[in-house]
Amino acid sequence: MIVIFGVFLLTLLVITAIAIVRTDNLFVAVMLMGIASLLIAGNFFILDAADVALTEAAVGAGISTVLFLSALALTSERERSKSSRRVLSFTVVAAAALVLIYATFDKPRLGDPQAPVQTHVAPWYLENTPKYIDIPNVVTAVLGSFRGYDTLGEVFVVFTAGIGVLFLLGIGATPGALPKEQDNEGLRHYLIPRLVGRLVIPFILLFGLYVQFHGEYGPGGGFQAGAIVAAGIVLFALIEGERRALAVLPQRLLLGFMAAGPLIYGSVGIAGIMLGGNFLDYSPLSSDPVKGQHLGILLIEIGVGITVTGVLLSIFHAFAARGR
Amino acid sequence: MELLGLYHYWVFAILLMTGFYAVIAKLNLVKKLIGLSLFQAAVFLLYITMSKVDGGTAPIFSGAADAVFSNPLPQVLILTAIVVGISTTALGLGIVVRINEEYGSIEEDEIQEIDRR
Amino acid sequence: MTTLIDILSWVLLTLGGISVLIGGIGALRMPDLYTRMHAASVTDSMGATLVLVGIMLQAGWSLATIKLIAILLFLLFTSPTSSNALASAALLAGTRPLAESKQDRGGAQ
Amino acid sequence: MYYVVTIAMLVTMGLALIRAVLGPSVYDRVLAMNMFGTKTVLLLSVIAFLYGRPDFLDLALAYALINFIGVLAVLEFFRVRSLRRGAEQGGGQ
Repeated sequence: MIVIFGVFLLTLLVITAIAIVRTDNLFVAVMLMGIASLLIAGNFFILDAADVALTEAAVGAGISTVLFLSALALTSERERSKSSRRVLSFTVVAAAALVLIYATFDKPRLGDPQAPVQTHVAPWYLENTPKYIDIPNVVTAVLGSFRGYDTLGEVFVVFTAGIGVLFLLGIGATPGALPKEQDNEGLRHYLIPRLVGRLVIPFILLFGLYVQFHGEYGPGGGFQAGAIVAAGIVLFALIEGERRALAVLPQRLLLGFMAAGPLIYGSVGIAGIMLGGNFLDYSPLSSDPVKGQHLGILLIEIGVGITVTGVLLSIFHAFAARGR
Repeated sequence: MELLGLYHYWVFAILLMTGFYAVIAKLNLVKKLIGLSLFQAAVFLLYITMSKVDGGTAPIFSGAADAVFSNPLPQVLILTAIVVGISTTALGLGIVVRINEEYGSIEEDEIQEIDRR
Repeated sequence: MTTLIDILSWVLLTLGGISVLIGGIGALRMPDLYTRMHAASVTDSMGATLVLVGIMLQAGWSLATIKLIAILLFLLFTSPTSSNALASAALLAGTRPLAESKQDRGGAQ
Repeated sequence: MYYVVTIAMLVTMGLALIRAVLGPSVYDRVLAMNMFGTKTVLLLSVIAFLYGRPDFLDLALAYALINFIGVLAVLEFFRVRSLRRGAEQGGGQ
């Protein structure tokens, strides 16, 4: 039955995608992308990927819409020219879609326990996580420890993307360089959003910390927590104006956050070497190898969370500062 | 039921190609980035579809002895990819904003027109 | 006692489902933006409360209930706020409610 | 019984999507997105219980907390735009 719910959600997703491509109003396209993100998160949840659904929720619900809207505010919200080479593009795309659909007939059906994906290395991780790492969330165990190298790489990619945006748009303004404070900044005149926002922000930050430190026992971890905390601060910047958000978390501190994450992550890896293990092997960090793994995963998750918060907020401030 | 098991892959194909159509046929740069996000979402969906096991539950141990767990590996890949995806999309948007400042337009044909002059 | 709670929770869940559905139909059928918003938001808070309380009765006393109460509280705060923000945005851009604009037209004639 | 509620939720999501695709104004799209958000919170809570894993309510909680940021961003977007238009008109006069 739940599979049929998933199929219905996917059908809605296809309709949304086609509507996104057909509309010539970019603002509408961004709103429809928000709907698509909700549908995708629902699907992930139905397909047993609670961690991934939480990530999509944390990123898609707040940050993504805000970034697209700030880019639209800086450019234009209407598509002027019509599409080019329509017939040719459509033919190519339709042909490729048909080939892809034809190829799926050789794929194992959804949920087949005998599919090659399920029989290769996945059982090893499921069996050995309790033995080596002993935390309930296998996704966090694989992310933090077994495949720690990959995650380090991803953290560096996020870091590099943040640096790239700052190179393109400048590091935003320091509070001193901003024009004189006006009392109509942000949504300060809108009493209800402002009051409710101020009420909710502490809970968002608290929830972010919960997701950060509960990631070993339930869905969560540094990536989700970083995005949720960033969303909380973005909300603060929306209702109180840029300046107050920058007074709470100055740009210099955010730059420090961006760099601190990869540094913490890398130092934990090097500490492993110093103590006689391999790079990113956390077992020597404590006298008990399993305790060492716990400590290592906790530290690198903190590093990931700090980087993601720093990068997303720096990007947000860079776009906002460009608007002035 | 056999065909229903492939439906997720068909949606993947259609979504992927819808995004790709926006990338190649639309001239507006922001629209191209939106298409790219759709393309990304389709790939995420493919990976998560492959991780599902019949009667399984999310790979978080809950104490039940006979629980079947879905495959954690694709989930790890996509979890990190989502955050990387939004950062790179932001980078793309940054480039678009700079192009708009230089050329005063975000339409590909108008930009090429200005370049030719 | 358990049967009673079960029946009560099913009743609440059904009513919640119905009001959510009514909200959806209202959002589709109403003539202009503000009436649509009215239909959507009124049954939103109603439907959410009924459904979540229905689930709470099923869950009994556990961590899940506390989380459900938190979800309900935050929904009750944030959902009307976003309706308010949306109405402000629409007013700011000059969308007038239907009845008022008719009156305006009557005044102009 | 959870199934009935889930189906009601899914049908409502379909109706909201029709509203989002039909429009006509951009605000109808925002309204549809907002409706979609609340329905997703309810859907995720119900499905968490359908799966018998109530510890996954975190997801619904995340949406309940941060979903309205998008709508506030929309309000800020239109506020900035109307300010800018007002400034342009003021400069032209």
